[in-house]
Amino acid sequence: MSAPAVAAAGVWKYFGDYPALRDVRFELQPGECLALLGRNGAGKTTLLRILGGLSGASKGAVEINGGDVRASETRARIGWLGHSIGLYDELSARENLRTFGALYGVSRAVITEWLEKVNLTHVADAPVREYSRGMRQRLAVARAFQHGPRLLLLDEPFTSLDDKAIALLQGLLAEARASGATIILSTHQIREAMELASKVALLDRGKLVHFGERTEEMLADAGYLYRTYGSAA
Amino acid sequence: MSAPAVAAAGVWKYFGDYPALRDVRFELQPGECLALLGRNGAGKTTLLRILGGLSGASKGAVEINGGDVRASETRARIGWLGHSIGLYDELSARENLRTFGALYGVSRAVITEWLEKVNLTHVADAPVREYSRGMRQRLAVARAFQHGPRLLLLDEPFTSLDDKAIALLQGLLAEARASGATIILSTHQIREAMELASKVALLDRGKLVHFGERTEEMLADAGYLYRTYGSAA
Amino acid sequence: MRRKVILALGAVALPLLLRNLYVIMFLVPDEMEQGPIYRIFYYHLPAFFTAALCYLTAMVTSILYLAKKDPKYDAIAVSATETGLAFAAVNLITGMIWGRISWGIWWAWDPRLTWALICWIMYFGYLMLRSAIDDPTERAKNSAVLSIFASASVAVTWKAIEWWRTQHPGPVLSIRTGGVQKIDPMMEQMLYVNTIALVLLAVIFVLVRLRQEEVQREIDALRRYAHAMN
Amino acid sequence: MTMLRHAAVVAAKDLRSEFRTKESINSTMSFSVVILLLFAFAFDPSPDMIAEFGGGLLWIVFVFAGALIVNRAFARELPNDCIDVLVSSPASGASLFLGKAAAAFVLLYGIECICLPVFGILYNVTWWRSLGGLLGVLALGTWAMACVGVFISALTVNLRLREVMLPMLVYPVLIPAILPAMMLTNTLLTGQPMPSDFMVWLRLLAGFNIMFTTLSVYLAETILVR
Amino acid sequence: MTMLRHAAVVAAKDLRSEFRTKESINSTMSFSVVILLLFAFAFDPSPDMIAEFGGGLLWIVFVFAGALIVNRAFARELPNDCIDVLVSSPASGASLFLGKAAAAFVLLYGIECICLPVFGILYNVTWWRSLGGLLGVLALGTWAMACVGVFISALTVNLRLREVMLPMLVYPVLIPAILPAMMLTNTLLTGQPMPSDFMVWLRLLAGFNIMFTTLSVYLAETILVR
Ligand code: HEM
Ligand SMILES: Nc1ncnc2c1ncn2[C@@H]1O[C@H](COP(=O)(O)OP(=O)(O)OP(=O)(O)O)[C@@H](O)[C@H]1O
Ligand SMILES: Nc1ncnc2c1ncn2[C@@H]1O[C@H](COP(=O)(O)OP(=O)(O)OP(=O)(O)O)[C@@H](O)[C@H]1O
Ligand SMILES: [Mg+2]
Ligand SMILES: [Mg+2]
Repeated sequence: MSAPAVAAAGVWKYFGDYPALRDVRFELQPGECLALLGRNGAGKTTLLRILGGLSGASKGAVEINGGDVRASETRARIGWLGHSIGLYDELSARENLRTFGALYGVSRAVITEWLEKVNLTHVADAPVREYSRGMRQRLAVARAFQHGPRLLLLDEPFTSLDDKAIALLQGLLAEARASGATIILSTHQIREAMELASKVALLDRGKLVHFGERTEEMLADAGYLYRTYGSAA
Repeated sequence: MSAPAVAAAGVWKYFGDYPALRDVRFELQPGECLALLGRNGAGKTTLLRILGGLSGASKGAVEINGGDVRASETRARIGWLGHSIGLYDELSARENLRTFGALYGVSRAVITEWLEKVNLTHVADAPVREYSRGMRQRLAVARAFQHGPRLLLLDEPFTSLDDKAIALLQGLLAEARASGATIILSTHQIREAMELASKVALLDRGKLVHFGERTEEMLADAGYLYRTYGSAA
Repeated sequence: MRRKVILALGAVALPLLLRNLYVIMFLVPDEMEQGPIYRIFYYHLPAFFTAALCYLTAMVTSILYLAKKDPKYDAIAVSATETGLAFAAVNLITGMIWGRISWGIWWAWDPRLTWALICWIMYFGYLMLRSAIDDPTERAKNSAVLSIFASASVAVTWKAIEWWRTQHPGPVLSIRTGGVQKIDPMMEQMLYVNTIALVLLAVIFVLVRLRQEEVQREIDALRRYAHAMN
Repeated sequence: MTMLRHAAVVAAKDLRSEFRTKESINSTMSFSVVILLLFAFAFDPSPDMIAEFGGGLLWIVFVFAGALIVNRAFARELPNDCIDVLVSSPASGASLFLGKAAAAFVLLYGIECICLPVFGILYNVTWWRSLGGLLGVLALGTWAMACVGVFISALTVNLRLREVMLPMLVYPVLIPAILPAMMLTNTLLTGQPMPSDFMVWLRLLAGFNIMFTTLSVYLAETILVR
Repeated sequence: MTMLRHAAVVAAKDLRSEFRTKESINSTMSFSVVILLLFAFAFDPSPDMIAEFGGGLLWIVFVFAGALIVNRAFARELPNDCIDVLVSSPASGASLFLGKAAAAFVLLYGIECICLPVFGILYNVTWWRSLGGLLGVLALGTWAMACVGVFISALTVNLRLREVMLPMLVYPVLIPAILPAMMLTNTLLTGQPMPSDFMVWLRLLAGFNIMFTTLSVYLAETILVR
């Protein structure tokens, strides 16, 4: 049997003496999509950052496809889309994609293709500064997807996006899943997340209080999860 | 008849040559609640800033209760809650409320009352820097509400709040409406907004393409508005 | 346990300091040229040795912190740095008083004086960097790195002194002059004895400060817990 | 009246945040000492050089430290967009400006008063001979820095290159105020009898202050309401 | 090899953004000229003073300009959290550091090469007498600034008081490199025969560079992965 796409084994993260993550452990098989839920400050961003190698766990270990996160080959296969777009305002769309692409070894043809896919070809040489919020978000998606990552880490990707932008992103995510990529996304917009997810995890003050299949109840009722598994407070 | 709470008469706003707002005109009576919708870059934030006196209209005029926005008395009756919380991290909750309160002439007793209302009395003297996201947001709400504004301007107040925080804010907004305050809020989270709103406005690339009562269809179906009034693109 | 250690060290250090003071004031001979003011020397140089020892401790524990990520090392590093700053201040201030009396000015842009000041500012910057970072883990890591940088350039400055003309007296201790006796052996011996006393004092300071640091960390964590409950 | 009350609220708030963390005071102080150190290395100054250029040296240090302080005046409002809340409040643009300038003045003046003895010790200068006059000149020059600096900091606060742009714009504007301040300080430090052009310099400095204060107060609202 | 390739990508990106807007180049340039002017006002230097302190003056200007440039090295990544994307990419921390230091070096070196003739004109100095040596010394000193500065800019990038803290922390660490650079520049500017301690200074400068480059490359990953 092959290694799991993501394996967290007893991950703790301390900020000083305060544990933002407490003994988080789960495994995700390739091709699955995990919706990471939790109230403000539950530790979603912290967990995603550790999975993406942006931050080290204080205790415990994370393995991506059986390898260390900080190994260069592992990171070459991760796509990261954080809260912010991660693009340079003074460079053009094409230059942005090329810069990041160069680090992953993405060819120029692929970049042109992606510009088309997110419908930015006509403005590909204008600086990103002039883009509207929607356009920026689309470019950020292209940036995170262009090297064909096998693991996608997305932190609240739907926040302050309008319906059209959400639709585009959902389409791309479905496509990625179909091609076998693993996806982890954190969000407060439970409805949007449930439509994509195959697994659901609930963090409560750093503890993973629920991890399992997405059920029909969750799809139907946004409050269900918190009521069932969340702490009373 | 008394003056309308908010009146925008042919407001244009140019950023360079680009018109972010194009001839926006509407009137809102006291006690109404307007949900301001629109895709990314439609001009919602720009409009709210002009209504709050943070930014001047390039053409056209805005009147609040029949007065100029930049008149000191008018602004004393406005409550502003932007994307960011508008609080000083190094000051305590009480100091924050006192500082802004002093500009509006809010008494200490009222501030203590508000600290209780948003459930922050026990940490009122700790610096805001140490607060969790939920606590900060609650304090920001107290800051915007403490002087009993007659007009509330809220820019995407529900963004990246969890269910509990949203409930608190909705409660306070309902209370404010009951006491006769006028509310304008911009948002992408159509469902949450519809539960509060009495009027709905849709901006499309700077044009006000719809302004009217909130109907039952809108409450039931989030996509209805865009499909009916939005442009095809 | 640590309390007892502190008390025991205190019981040794305090009498020793008092005895040294007595000896310095009344027993050691006057210096030929300078008269009584030279006695400040018995604090001037030992204070610097103590400070240097503290900086060294800070460097070692900083490296250990980066290797092991154990907050204990970070706590020792701050405590040592703060203590070191205090003793370096004693060195600077006694030097300035001395200079005022024997050179007639408070300060000269002499390399050794200047480097002493640079070190002081550098470690003061270390403390400021700490106070500016909120996240304790990040604070520990970044300041550990800065401490290593600082100590590296202290070493560079140490070497640089050798290439420079200087108004400040050169090495006098026989261990640094290669066995040449430049001062009275009794003076030199007294110097070592007082160094021991000051180092003992520094150890006490570090231990007390360490306790404070640990309590502070606990309070921080509890406060975060309390806030997370909301 | 209301304007001054609002200004006082803003100034008190700024000072309270500064004294809460003491960060910018501490770091500006040590920065000043570091600059003094750098100069000592670069110029290896002899006593008679100091007598001649002491005032210039001192003001150069103040000007560099000043850029750091005034840069914070509006930058302080950036993290949580507090400036939006202030502008939307009943306080006018002029009172916001005055409050911030007053806070910057107090901070800078305090730092200068501490730097003065340090400077005296390090460069061996007897600075207390005409202390009253010196403090007066410092106050005038400092208000010029605070006023012009805070105003330009309002202009540049949203630029990407705030840290670079601010000093670049402030220094040239300030030169007509700093030059007299340097001259006057030199005279006062050496304790010589006042030369005939003393009053000319003083008048130039005061005139600069009056002109730029008026101008800034008048234009503040335009700058702050974008 | 991969490391150098990644570093080159990062450096090219940084330089491209700088040259796209030319803002920080222009403003740092004008800042340097403004400082040169300020010094001219403050010290009114005579020709033989310049002969003695020319190198010191020049390096003071470079050091001030340098703080502005290196401050941007990581601050540039702040607006859209680009640093997260870079760290999550296959590029190692060391290669990110090297890339940024290289870009800062190129910018600073360019600015210095333009400042040199300006300095020559303003202060009437014949700077081209031993140009090769001068350019070499400039390069060594500039690398020291770029390397230490960029590294400490990574330490301070998230601080509220970045603009103040960075120079305050960088300058003292840099002094052992700047001092030899000043000495060497002085010698080269006056065109005198090399004094005996020339090689000592040069070795000190080179040693500083080697030591801090090694240290920074080694520690970069630790700092960047938070
Ligand atoms: C602010 C002024 C001064 C400072 C910052 C200062 C600093 C120092 C330092 C850092 C050392 C230890 C360095 C080493 O051992 O290599 C030292 C040693 C010493 N200082 Fe000072 N000093 C100052 C003024 C003076 C004055 C005015 C005198 C006497 C005229 C003096 C006499 C000595 C002597 C004799 C030593 C021992 C030298 C040795 O054995 O290495 N110092 N000082
Ligand atoms: N750099 C940091 N320093 C100190 N504490 C931190 C830091 N980052 C996060 N925390 C704390 O860790 C906890 C988890 O934070 P995290 O950002 O992961 O929450 P989250 O689930 O993403 O919340 P949200 O829904 O608000 O984004 C919080 O209590 C937060 O205060
Ligand atoms: N300061 C500015 N300078 C130049 N253009 C601007 C500025 N602020 C806004 N714009 C432009 O004006 C338009 C409207 O922006 P605005 O922020 O009001 O949109 P919005 O409706 O709030 O969008 P979102 O849902 O993304 O918040 C956008 O095209 C934006 O690019
Ligand atoms: Mg988060
Ligand atoms: Mg908006």
